[in-house]
Order: sequence, then C-alpha cells, then structure tokens
Amino acid sequence: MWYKILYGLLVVVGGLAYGLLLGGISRKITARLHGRRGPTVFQNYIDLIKLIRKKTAISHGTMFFLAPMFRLLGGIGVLLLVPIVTKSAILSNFSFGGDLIVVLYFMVFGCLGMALGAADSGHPHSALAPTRGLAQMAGYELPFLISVIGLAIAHNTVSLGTLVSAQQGGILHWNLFQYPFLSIAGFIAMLGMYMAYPFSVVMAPQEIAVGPPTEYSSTFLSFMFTGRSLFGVGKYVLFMDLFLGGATNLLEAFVKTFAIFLFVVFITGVFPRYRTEQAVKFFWTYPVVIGLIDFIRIFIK
Amino acid sequence: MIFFGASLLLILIGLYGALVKRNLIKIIIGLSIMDTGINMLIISLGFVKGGTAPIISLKSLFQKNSLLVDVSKIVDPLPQALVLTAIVIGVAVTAMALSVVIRMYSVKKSIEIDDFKELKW
Amino acid sequence: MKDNKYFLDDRPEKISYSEVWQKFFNWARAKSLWVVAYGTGCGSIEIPPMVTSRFDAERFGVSNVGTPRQADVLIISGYLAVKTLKRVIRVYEQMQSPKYVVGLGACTVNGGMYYDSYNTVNLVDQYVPIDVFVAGCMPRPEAILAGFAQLMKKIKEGRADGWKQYLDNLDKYRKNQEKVIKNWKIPNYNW
Amino acid sequence: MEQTIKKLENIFKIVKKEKGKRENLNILEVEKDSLHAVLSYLRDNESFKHLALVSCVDWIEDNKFQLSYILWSYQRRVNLIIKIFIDRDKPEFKTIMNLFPQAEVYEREIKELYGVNFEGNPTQDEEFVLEDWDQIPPMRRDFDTLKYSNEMFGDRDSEVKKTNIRKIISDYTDEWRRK
Amino acid sequence: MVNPVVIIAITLMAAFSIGIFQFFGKKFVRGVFWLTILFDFSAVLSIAYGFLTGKITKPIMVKIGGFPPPIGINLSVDRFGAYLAVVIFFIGAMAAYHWLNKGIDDPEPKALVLMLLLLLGSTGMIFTQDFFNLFVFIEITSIASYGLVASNVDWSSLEASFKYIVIGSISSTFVLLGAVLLYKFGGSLNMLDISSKITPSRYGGVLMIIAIMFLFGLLIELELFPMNGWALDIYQGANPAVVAILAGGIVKGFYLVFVRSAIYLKFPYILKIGLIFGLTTYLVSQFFAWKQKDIRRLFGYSSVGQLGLLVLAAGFYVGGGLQGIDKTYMLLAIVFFVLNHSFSKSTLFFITDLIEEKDIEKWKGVLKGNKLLKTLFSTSVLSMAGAPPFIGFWAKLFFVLAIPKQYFYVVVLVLLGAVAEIIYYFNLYRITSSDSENCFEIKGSIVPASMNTLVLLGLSFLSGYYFFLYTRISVSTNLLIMMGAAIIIYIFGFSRIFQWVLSLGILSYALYLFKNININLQGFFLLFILVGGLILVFATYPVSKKYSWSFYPLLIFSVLSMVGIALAKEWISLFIFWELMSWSSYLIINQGSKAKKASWVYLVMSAIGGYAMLSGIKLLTSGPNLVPGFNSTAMRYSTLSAILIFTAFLIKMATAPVHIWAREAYGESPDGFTPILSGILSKMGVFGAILTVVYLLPHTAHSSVILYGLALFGALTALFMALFAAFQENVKKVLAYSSVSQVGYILIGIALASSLGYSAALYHTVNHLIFKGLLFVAVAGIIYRTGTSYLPEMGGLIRRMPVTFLAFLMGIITLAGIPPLSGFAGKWLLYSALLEKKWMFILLIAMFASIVAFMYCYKLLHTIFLGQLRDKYIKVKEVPLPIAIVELVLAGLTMAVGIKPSLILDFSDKVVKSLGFYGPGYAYQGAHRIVSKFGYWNAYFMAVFAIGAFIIALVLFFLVKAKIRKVGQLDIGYSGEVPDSPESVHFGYDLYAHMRRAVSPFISPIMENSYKKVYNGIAAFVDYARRFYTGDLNTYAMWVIITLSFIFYIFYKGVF
Repeated sequence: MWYKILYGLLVVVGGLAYGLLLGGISRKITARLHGRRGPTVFQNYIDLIKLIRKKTAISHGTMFFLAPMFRLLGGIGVLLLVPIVTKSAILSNFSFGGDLIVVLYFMVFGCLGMALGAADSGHPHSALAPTRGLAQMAGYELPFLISVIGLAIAHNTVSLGTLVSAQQGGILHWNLFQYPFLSIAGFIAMLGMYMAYPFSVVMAPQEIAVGPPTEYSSTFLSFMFTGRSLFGVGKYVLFMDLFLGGATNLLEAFVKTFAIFLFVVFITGVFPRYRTEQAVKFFWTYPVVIGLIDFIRIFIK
Repeated sequence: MIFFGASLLLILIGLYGALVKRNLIKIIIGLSIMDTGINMLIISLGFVKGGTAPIISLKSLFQKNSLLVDVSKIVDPLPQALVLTAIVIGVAVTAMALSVVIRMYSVKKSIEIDDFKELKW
Repeated sequence: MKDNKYFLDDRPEKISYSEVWQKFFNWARAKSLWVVAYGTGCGSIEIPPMVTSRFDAERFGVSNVGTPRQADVLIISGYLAVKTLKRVIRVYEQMQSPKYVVGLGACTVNGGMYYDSYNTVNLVDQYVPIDVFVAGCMPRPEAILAGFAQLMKKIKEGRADGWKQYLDNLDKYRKNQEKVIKNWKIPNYNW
Repeated sequence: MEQTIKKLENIFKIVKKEKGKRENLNILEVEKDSLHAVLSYLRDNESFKHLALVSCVDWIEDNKFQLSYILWSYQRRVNLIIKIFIDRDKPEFKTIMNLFPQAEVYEREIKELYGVNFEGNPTQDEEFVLEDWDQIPPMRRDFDTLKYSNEMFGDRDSEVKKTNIRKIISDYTDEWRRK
Repeated sequence: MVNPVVIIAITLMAAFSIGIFQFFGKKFVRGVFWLTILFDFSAVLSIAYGFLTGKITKPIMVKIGGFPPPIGINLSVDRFGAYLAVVIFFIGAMAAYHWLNKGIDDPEPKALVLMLLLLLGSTGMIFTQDFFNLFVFIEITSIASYGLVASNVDWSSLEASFKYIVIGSISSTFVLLGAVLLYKFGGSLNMLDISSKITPSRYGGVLMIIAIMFLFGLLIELELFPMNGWALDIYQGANPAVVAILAGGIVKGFYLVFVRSAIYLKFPYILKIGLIFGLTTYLVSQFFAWKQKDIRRLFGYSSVGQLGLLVLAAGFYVGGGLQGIDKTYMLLAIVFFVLNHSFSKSTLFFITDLIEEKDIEKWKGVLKGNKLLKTLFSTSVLSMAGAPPFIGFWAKLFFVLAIPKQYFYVVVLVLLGAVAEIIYYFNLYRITSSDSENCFEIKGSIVPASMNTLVLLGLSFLSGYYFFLYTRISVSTNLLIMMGAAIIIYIFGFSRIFQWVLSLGILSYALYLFKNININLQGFFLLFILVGGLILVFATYPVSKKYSWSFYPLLIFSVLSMVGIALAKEWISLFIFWELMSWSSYLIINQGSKAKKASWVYLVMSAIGGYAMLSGIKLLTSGPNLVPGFNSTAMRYSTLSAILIFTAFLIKMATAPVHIWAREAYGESPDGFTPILSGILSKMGVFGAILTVVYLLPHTAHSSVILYGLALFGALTALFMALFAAFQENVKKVLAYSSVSQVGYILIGIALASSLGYSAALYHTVNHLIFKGLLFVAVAGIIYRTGTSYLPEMGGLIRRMPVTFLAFLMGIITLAGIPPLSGFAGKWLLYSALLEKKWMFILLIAMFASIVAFMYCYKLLHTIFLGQLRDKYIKVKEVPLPIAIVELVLAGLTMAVGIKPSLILDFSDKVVKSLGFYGPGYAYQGAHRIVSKFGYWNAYFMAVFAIGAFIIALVLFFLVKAKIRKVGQLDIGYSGEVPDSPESVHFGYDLYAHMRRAVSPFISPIMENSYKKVYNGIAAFVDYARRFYTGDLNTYAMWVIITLSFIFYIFYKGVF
C-alpha cells in the first residue's frame, strides 16, 4: 500500500510535468496558427515558478483560502483514479472496479471548490463565471453521459480497467471504431470540458477578466494552475481509456494522450467563442443526436 | 266522477295561476283555488251517490225497523273531518301570504314578481 | 478613509529580500511578465499591436491578464489626469509583489504636450515608482518591446526594485499623492 | 430658413444675425429674457426638436459670458445657434431643463468649468469631470494654468523651456478681435 | 319518561298562551318560553336516553282519544325519532338563545310563539303515525317557518318567505293529495296499516302515482336539485338563527319523514330517486358554490348538497339491497351525516350572524384575532369538509364502505363532490385566515356556537369510536393517547417553551415505546419518522414564535399520524392516518403568512390524492370484507385500484405531473415545519409507494409497463425539478424543487422493484432526511436571523455564520452526491440498480439530472453565504443554538454515513429481506465496501483518499506560500475603481439568465398553467351555470312541475 502512495506521488509529479508541457505546446501551436512565433514550450514551467515565488498574496476568506486546495485535490483525484497503464501494478494508480461513476463525480469536486473560492472573493465576475461553467456543464455532460452510459451498458461494467481490457486485441477493438458515434459525442463533449475555444465562455478572457480566478494571485494561483494541469492530463487519460483502448505501456499512453491533446488544440486554435446558451444548445443537439445513434443500437442489442 | 274531474281542473287552474301570473296577489289567488280544488277532491272521495249524512239521529234510534242507518248509504265522514282541517290550514297559509305581501308592498310599493328578484344565483 | 469596514487598514510590512536561487527566480520573473495595461491615454492603442502577430510579445513571455491581482507589470499608457491617477495608484497597490511599472510616452515623463494643463500629472514617478520609461509621443510597439527588454534586463540583474522602494518610502509617496489628490477617498493600504 | 428667421423677427427681438461657416448654420443673438420663449417657439413650431449642445464662451474683455444653444432640426437638417450674453460678474441664468431635459448635463458642465449658475437645475453642483476642484473654474480665462501646474505638479529639471501657451493664444485672439 | 303527547300538548299550550302572558311583561314571556323548551328538551332527552341505554327497546306507541291505531290517530316514538327530536330541540334552543341575545332586533313575543310552533310541528311530524296528521304537522311547521323567515329586519327575507310560501303550498298540496288518495285507494291513513296492505307487486298504476305524489311533496321540502331555488334564497335572506334551526333541525325532520314514508309505502324506486336527484343535487350544489360570493348562500349550497347526499344514502339504505354489515354501515353513515350537518352548519350560521358580514371577500382576516372563534369556525368547517377526526369524516368513510361495489361510479362521483366541497370551503378558510387590517367585533353571544361545537367534538369522538368498533380495525392505543396529548399541548398555548418541551417529550416517549420494533418496512419507517421527527422538532423552537399557538399540537399530530401510517395493517387505517396527516399538515402550512393560497392548493391536491386512494381501497374490498389488509387483492380491479392508490402517494411525493403544489407549499410553509415536510412527510409517499409496488402491483396485468412508466416519471421529475430549482429566487423554493427532484430518484429506485433498487430507495430516503433536513433547518435559522428568504438579498453570510456555512456546505456536497460524504453511496446504488436492469434511458436522465442539480447547489451556496456581505447583516449573529446543534448533528451524520454506509444499509437490508427478496443484490466487505455485479465502492478508502490528498495539498501550500494578507471585503480588482457598496458588486440575482435563454421552453410552468386553466374553466362554467337559479318565483315553481313530469315520465315508461 505504501509503495502505491509513493508511486502515486510520482505519478502526480510526472503528470504535472506532462501537463505543463502540454500547455506550453498548446500555446506554441496556437501561436503558430496565429502566425506568431509564440513562447517556448516551457513557458508554463516558468510561469509556475514565477507564481510560486511571488512575494505577497491576498486572501478574501476561508473558502477563498481552501479553494485552490480543493482544485488541486480534484486534479490529483481524477489523475489517480484513472488507470494510466492498465494491468500495471504501479501505473494503474488507485483505480478500482466501479471507478467510472466515482471519476465522473470527482471531476466536479475541483470545479465546485474553485467556484466556491471564486464566489468568496466577492468579485462579481468571479461569481458570474461559475454559473456559466455550470450551465455549460449541463450542456456537455449530456453527450458525455450518453457515451459513458452507452459504453458501460455495452461492456456491462462501470470499471475503467474492465473497459480497457475489453478493447484489447487490435485497433479495431477500440471503442472509437466499435462505437464511432458514441466516440464522436464523447469527444465533442470533451471540448466543452476543457473550457477552451469555442466553449471558453467560462474563463472568457477580455470579457469577465479571467473568470473564476480573477482575485487569485501568487501561490493560490499557482495551485490552481497545477490543479488544472493535472486535471487536464487526467481527462486525457480518461478519454484514452474510454475510447482509445487504454495503454499497455507508458509510451503508448504518451502517444495516445498526445493525439487527443492535438485534437483539442487544433479545434480550439481556430474557433471563436460561443455564448453560453449557444454552447448549451449546440451540445444538446448535434452530439446528442449523433450519440443516440449508437446508444439506441446498444439499447436494442 | 264529475266532482273528481272538476276538482282536478280546479287544482290545475290554481297551479296555472301560481306558475304563470306575475302578480303576487294573483299567485295567492291561484294557491287558494288550488286549495279549493283539493278540498273538493277530498269531499268527493267520500261521496256516495244518493247517500245520507253520516249522522245517527236520535229519531232514527226510536224507529223500529231501522235501528241503524244503512251503512252503505252513508257518506264517508272522515274526509269531511279532514277537509275542515284542510280549509283552516289553507286559510292560515293565505293569511300568512297576504300579510307578507302587505309588508312587501310597503317596502317596494309594488306587488310584481319582477321587483322581487334580489335573491338569486 | 477613516471609518473603514470594507477595507484593510493595516500598513503592509516591508519585505526582506533574500533568496537562495536569487538569479534563477529573477530569470523566471523576467521571462514571465504578465501585463495589466491601464489605458490611461492615447498610448493604450499602441498596446494591442504589441501582442498580435507582427510584434508578438508573447515570445518573450509577455502576456495580458485582465486583473491586477495576477499581473506583474502595469503599463501606464500616456497622459495621466489627477482623476486617473487615483485609479492607477489603486491598481498598482492591488498588484502583488514583485511588480513593475512601465510608463509610456512623453506625458508620463514630464507631462509632454500637456505640461501646463490644470489636470495632467507631470511627473508620474513621484506618485508610483516607475521602472522603465518609454519615450515617444506615442512610442511605437517596437519601442515598447524595447522597453520590455530593458525591464527584463533590469529584473534579471535584480535592479527592478521599484516596488521595494515604494514600500520603503511609502510615506513620501503618500505625501506626494495626497498633495495632488486633495480629497483622499481611496482606501489607505489595500493590497 | 430665411422664413423662419423672418417669422422669429416678427415675434421676438433679434439683436444680431450671423451666417455660419456652413451652409446650414445660422446664428442668432437674442435678448436673454426672451431666450426661453424663442427656444420654445423653435421647438414647437419650427421642428428644432433637438438640443445639440449648450456651450459657453468667456469674453473677459467685454466682461461677459456668451451662452450658445445649438439646435438641430432633423427635418430640415439645419443647425441654429441661439446665443445670449450674460454678465460676467453675476454669472447667473435660468435653466432650460423645462424645455430640453438633456440640458441638465450641459449646464452642469458649464457650471463646473465656467461657474455659471443655472437656477432651477437640481444637479448642477455635482462633480462633472473634475474631482475635488478648489480653485476658480478652470476654463475662465483669468485662471493661470501654468502657474497652477507648476505649483501642483512640479517640474523636472530639464532643458525644455516652458512657454505660456495660453498667453500666446490670448494675444492672438486679441489681435484677431482687433481686426 | 314522558308521554310524547304531553310534549306536544304543553308546547301548544305554551305557544298560544304567550299571547296572554305578554301582558305580564317581556321577561315573563321569556321565562315561559325557556321553561317550555327546557321541559320539552328534558322530556325528549329522557326518551332518547332510554333508547340509548336499552331500557326502551320497542317504539313507544301512544293512542289518542282511546281509539286503537287503524281508526284513531296515534303517535309512535322510535329510536331515530327520539334522537332527532333531541337534536331539533337542542338546536332550537341554541337558535333561540342566539336570537334573544343578539341585542339589536329583539324578537317580539309573536316570534317566540312561532318558534315554539316550529319546534312543536317538527316534533309532531317526526312522531306521528298518521298520513293526514303528518300533513297537518307539516303545515304547522311550514306556516311557523314562513313567519319566522319573514321576520328578519332585512326586507329580502320577505321575498324569501313569499317564495317559500308558494313552493311550500305546492308541496303541501301534493302531500295532501297523496294522503287523501292513499286513504281512498289504500283504505287507511295509518302508516302501519297501509304498509301492511301494500306489497311491491301492487305497484304500477294508481298506487304508483299516489306514492310518487306523496313522496314528491316531501322531496320538494328536501330541496332537491332543480326545485331548490327557494331554499337557497331562504338561506341567503332569512335570519341566520332561523336558518340554523331550519337547516340544522327541521329539514332533518322532513328527511326522517321521507325515509319513513318510503319504507312504509314500500316504494320500489327509492334508490333511483337517490341516484338521480340525490347525486345530482350533491354534485351540482358542490360545484355551484365555488364562485358564490355571499357567505350564507354558500353555506346554503353546502346544506343542499348534504341533503342530496342524505337522499342518496337513504336510497341505498332503503332500496339498495344492502344486507348485514353494509346496512349497518349505511345507517351509521346517515346518522353521522345528519348529526354532522346539524351541528356544524348551525354553528356556521351562528357565526355568520356574529360577524354580520355577507360578502366573502370582507371576511378577510376575520379569524386573526379571536382564538375561540377561530377554533369554532375551523372545527365546523373541517367537519363539514370531512376532515378527520371529525364526525363528517367517519360518515363519509362509512358511506363509501357501505356502497355496493357495483355502484363504484357513485363512489367516484361522491368523492369528486367532496373534493369540490373542499375547494370552496377552504377557499373560504383561506380568506378568513389571511392577514388583514380589518377589525371585527363579535355581535351577539358566542355561547350557542360553542355549545354546538362542544357537542360536535363529543360526537366526533363517539363516531370515531363506533368506526373502530364496527370495522374491527386495531389501532395502537398508545398512539391515540399520545395524539390526545397533543390537546394538552394545545392548552399550553401561552408558553411556547412548554409546548416545545412537551412535544419533544411525547416524541421521545413514542421512541421509547417502539424501541424494540422489528426492522421490516413498517419498523424502518417508524424509526425513521420518530428519530427524524425528534431531531427536526428540536430545531423548531427559535422559529416557532412567529406562528400560531396551535403550531406544536398540529406538528405533533402530523408526526404521530405518520407513525399511524407506518403502524397501519390495513389499507383503511392507512387511509385514516393519511388523511390525518394531510389535514394537520395543511393547517400548519396555512400558518405561514403568505401560505394561504399555497396551502389551499396543497390541500386540494392532497384531497384528490386521498380520495383517489379511498376509491382504490373501495375497489379492493370484496364481499363481506370491507377492510382489506395489505395482502388482499380483488383481481378484477387491481390495476385500476393500484393506480388510484398510487396517485395519492405520487401527489404526496409531488412527482412530475402532480408537482404543482410543492413549490409554494414548501416555500411558504412555516420555517420550522418545512424540514419535516420535506424530510419526513413526503417520505410517507415513498412508504406507500413501496407498499403498493410490493403488495398490489405484482397482481396486476401490466405491472412492468407501470413500473417503467413510474421510473420515467421519477427520472423526469428529477431532471425538470432540478432545472426549475435553478431559476427560483426564494431559498425555500429552490430547496422545494430540490426535494421533489430528490424524491424523483427515490421513485426510480422503487420502480426498479429489485432488491438493489429498494436498497437505493431506502438509503436515499434516510439520506435525504439527513441533508435536506440539514439544509432546511439551516435555512430556517438564516431566515430567522436575516428576516428574508429572498436570495438576492442575502450574501456573504459566511463571515457571520461560519458554523452554518460548514454544515450547509456538507449538506450541499451530500446533495450533489460528491464522493467523500454520504450522498454518493446512494447515487452509486441507484446507478448500479439501473445498470442491472439495463434501463439506459432512465439512467441517462437520472445522471444528467444530478449534473443539472449542481446549478442550484452552487446557487444556494453562493447567494446565501458567499459574495458580499450587506451592511444590514453586519451585526447578524450565528443561528440560534438549537438550530446549530441540529445542523452539527446532521452534518456529523452525513460524514459518518459517508465513511461507513452500513449505518443505513444494515437497516435497509433487513427491510429488503422482509419484503421477500432474497438479498440486497450487493455485498459488504468490512462495513464500508459495497460490491455489486458491476464493481465495488469503498467509502472508507474514498474518504481517506480525499482527506489524505487534501492534507498533502495543504502541507504543500504551507511549504511554498507567500506572505498572505487578508484584505477587506470590498477590496477587489475593480478596474481601479473603489466600489461604493457591497450591493453594487454582489452578483446574486438571476444567476442563470444565460441558461434561461437556452432552456426557456422547458422551464415555462406548463403543468401549473394547465391545472390553473382547468380550474378556471370549471369555475367559470359553474359560475355561469349558477344562473340557473334566476330568483324568479315562477321559474322556481315551473321547475317543480317539470321535475314532477320528468319523474312521472321516467317511472311510468320505465326508461331508467
């Protein structure tokens, strides 16, 4: 058990490094798409170091204080509850049979914590952003749930490990090809989950300052930053497990998550922003209809 | 049978008066006619053609061969007793109705039904 | 602001400054400058081109943030009225240390063409410590980038300590500020 | 337009008529007591529904303030400036808010920058652009901005020689007036 | 024992000698009057007492003039005649007392004469055995009442009187005609004599016509539907004291005469008369009263309706072919109906006279001040509307049980009429109990009304006793005693703390009594109710001061009636306690200051549910078994009856199509009661639903379809209520929708009808009590401190109420089902159960609903506690101690259960096993690890994991943290500007405006509007149809003749 905790810490550190790197790459790619040179791929590391070493910070109250911790906890939880490499004693982390529902709910944990902290800051923009986020969540969760429930029923399990092992045996056994419509719905939902363009109305830079963390600074912000990176990596791994057949070794995990990451970056780099209700309407129409094709197929079967 | 028919006719006339007339007094008159009809009906129920009054007189007691009156010839005395009560009651109702009408007239100076439609719905 | 229930009234402590990896952290600070651009005057129009494709300040790690709490650099872009000065002071004080100020244009240096106006502050560095002035009326984005390069150099060398001076000489700055701002309605110490 | 002016002349006393620099601009000077009547007439009968601006000019030499009411007709697409003069020593006038409610803001501005008091304007004493101003109204020509600036904002020891631009301008205008 | 003739003779003598006595002065006259009344009353009372105790067994026959019965006139006093005479004299005395003490229009001696004549006539009418003599007494009664009706100061009474005279004359004409024709063709005037000569086979031809004429004359006096305009006019126009005695006594005499004559004449079509005229009268007048604005006419409609019901009952009693127990039930129903109507209605008429206000709208706030008047009025109204435990309820129950099963439609129609009755009666109650500036003074003596009510209360207990005696339903005596204790609490109204302590004492005593109960379904809910009730009642003390003194008694009453539901062994006793619970909770909700309309909607919905349940139960009865136990099923009707019974539970759970009452009732009910309403009371619906699914549905033909439909309802409820909740601006209304939404999950669990589903439902039931109780209690405390329940006015209270915030946060986390706390386990069980059945769409909707729920979760936390603190709350304190204690206890519970779900699941396992399922469908490993087919869930691990990760994050933070300065409240990055007030930067109103644009079609109150449209449509229709009563005398008379023709037609042609 203790070695698991140790490895868990290592996974967190590794996940953080990977997440920050992906962030940097994302900035670089976006800059290139804009025709700029862009910062170095390590820019996020530098930002993080700078934020940690800020000299002062302000706090607005207890929830404001605790929120970054919740955010980090949510990130760590999601990352550690999904198996990165299946059947590996170490890198399947703390995943267990029945973890799919847990992960779904744990994903909310960090968001809720951050939302509360943001609200406690007393800044109207900070309070506004979570309502947008929750509304958008109500949007993207519908297609996401369609794909997740479809897969769970199709494979008769709520365990991510079992889901992954059911997809072994060749690329065509991946859920991406077994249930293509569910996968499309799931991936569209994922775009919303990342809250980047075109679904960036939550953070909405230049519109409501920077969204929830408007009042956060210094160390607090660095924790949020960390949590977000971990969260991102956790979600990539989750989607890899759900649709891309998981990974049998670390390299495969890197490749597959990077592929998903590229998908996200290339979409977000070129789209303008939806308004909240437009986003919600979008999520409730196209991906839902697409996802229901496979959903009904599973239902009939 | 004629009495029967006539009394029924009277009842119907009285009823017609009570149903159709718009004047309070006329309605009361209708009711009285109805009463009279019923009274006649009651009388006619006990009527026996060619019968005598249901009175055992002192004189008849001393006549030898007719100690008792021929019972089949006696008119039924009960309806006559009933009709007396009915008449009294009818009069009482009429009196009550008329006194009410007097009060109503003193309030509205009218005895038309159309003026007394406050209570409705 | 005497009767104060909404704002903190403690004077901020001075910050002693000694770090183990001083140079490394200064390098990180220099490579990651988050800017809050306070569009006081005509200079604010020169800042957007700075981050677009042509000039691309992000390659130096300079990027925009929408809130003073997260910002490292405050750009005072152009002439500064007394009224605006209040807001600038407040924004500056809400930023977290270490923090730097860049003054754009001649007006921030000595009032520029508005030197004799009844409402334009002539010497901005009397009121907030300015690390780098960028001269010009208005300076082109290239000039601003040059100014940033200068700022980065100063930070790396550990010379960009305007924020420390501000803390150390707070009384002096306050006196200057209060001379201009006659009715001091903003909270005293609020960062 | 000429007809309108003629009609006006029939009713009110027009002190002076001027042609503006534009084709569709006319300037009329009226007596200050008849201003309200003139404005009301123009608004109701001559389609000048829009009060574009109220402005003030400091004629320090004549010891007068000039108040200009700029009207605009959407139908005829012409401007008409009605101007009046008030005494500079006693800068007081009645508000025209009863005719044009939007005049409230213009009058507030004039009050702050020139110190003209508009009787009946409820908000004229509120701050408009200046905060905590304790000198004489800054747009009056007897206010010395350079002196004020030097006293207030100080000066960096520099080579740049400061000239009183206000002085130069006033000299220029004097010259222009003399012509 | 007194000879009945003496009663009549003395009364007659006294009546006519009053004319002489008036020379001795007014007081003397009154003395004579009261002496006579006293004598009469004691005389009939002694006779009735003799019957009651069994000293007199046979009817008393009195010969007059020494002639034997067929020839001479004779009187006969039987059991019912004697009882009725007691009632008539009692109410007559009360009416006289009322009238004499009114003070403004002192009746002259003539009126006393008429009053005596009225009482005399009606007594004679009841006692006589001779048809002609009956006519004479009827006429005496009528003439006396003509005079009395005309005696009001209001001139409209003259109009009423005249109408009465004309219609009464027509009626007596028919009676007389019938009587003399009977003499002619039947050969006798004596009732018994005629009865012995008539056989039903002789019917047809003349005898038929005669019987119809005679009975028709009486039917006119009984105010049946098309020919009752005059009666309503009397109710409206005449002196209320006279109306009280007419409606409360005299009409009942006519009714007895009617029933007796029908029996003696052996009239074969009496049931048809009841079904056609009685039922029509009942329904029509209950609906016509809806829009009535004059309060006396409204009561008039109600009286007429009751008479229609009585005629219907008589039809069943005499001609319905009832045998044995049914017949006894029907007789009891009739007796109780009569008693109920006599006492309640006369009380109500007395009260209308005390207030002297005719327009209903002006009755606004009448009951605010006077405690006694409020009690009297409420008791009478409740009894009239058939609320338990009053006599009207038992009458209705007996009636419904006694109706033969093939007349099920009659049951439905009667209950429909009962709902209509509740609608208008409680519309009135809503008006009278609402706040108002109006000032009322009571004009006259309140003694008669109080006496009536006292008698009514005594009769209520008696009738309840009879009900349990005859139906042989066993009820826990302890429970009844404890319910009685609620009355003691009622008496302690002056001291709130006393009431509180006593209530807690009663509940703890109940818990002590039932401590060894078996954990089956009933036992589980019993413990649930008592423990939950104890915790939540503990929190009520600080907020209870705002509410009426009857708050605690009613609270205890409702909690104990829930216990009664849990203890019920038959459907009927479940129904009784169900109604008790509904009514007492209605009365509590009604105490909320804005809750008048809301509680009315709640009551009407509850009544619909309750009566649907009653008719469902009626369908379950078979043959002689009138009290079906849970296991009994009558196969033919069971689908329908299951659906009907389920309706009641669905309404109480407020699921999707019947949710309309929930928002307002939860939102406006007293703050102390809302936790109980949400946490416990709505769970009674869950209890009933489980019962139904377990006992009834397996026997039905389409159970799987019904269950899937139920699950779908549940899921849609969960989804849409969660969505609605996000758009409410009142904190209690948000929580109201949230409650309903959570109950939707429970319904899904029940509808799954699998062991895992039941486990999920039961777990969630308890869990919902924990967190929703916590949230509502906390909200009650917050409202108590801040004085508002409007969300945009709150904000920033975390700075003032940290403890409450902590508890509230835990409640919200549990509500949202986020892992470390207890909410997640319920969700996990439910989803596993759904996966097991592969109900994918339900699963999808349910999970999606829980996501949507985050919206209102955040809204609650943010708008109450976070954001900016307003100036006016700067001195607000932490919530009062009892509330804080309850909060912390419940927060501790949710944490404990979160780590160790077996705390609840141990109990629910036993329940699931006792319901006959092999096992819970999951297994334990070490009390905190639940394993199902699809995976497992380790609560302990999750908690340790979450807490551990949190601690690591915290430690890390303190290692690297910068110098932290806690800044002021308004110190926010606000574009350099200084915000001027907290309000200007607080974001608290319409949080989801952007979302509204996306979902606007879904959140429009479609259901509410359609209910409203249906109600308004019916109301408008009946408002128009009411114009049937034109007020024109000729029309009234015409309707009499038309009805007669109609009767002749249908009976002669045998159409019906």
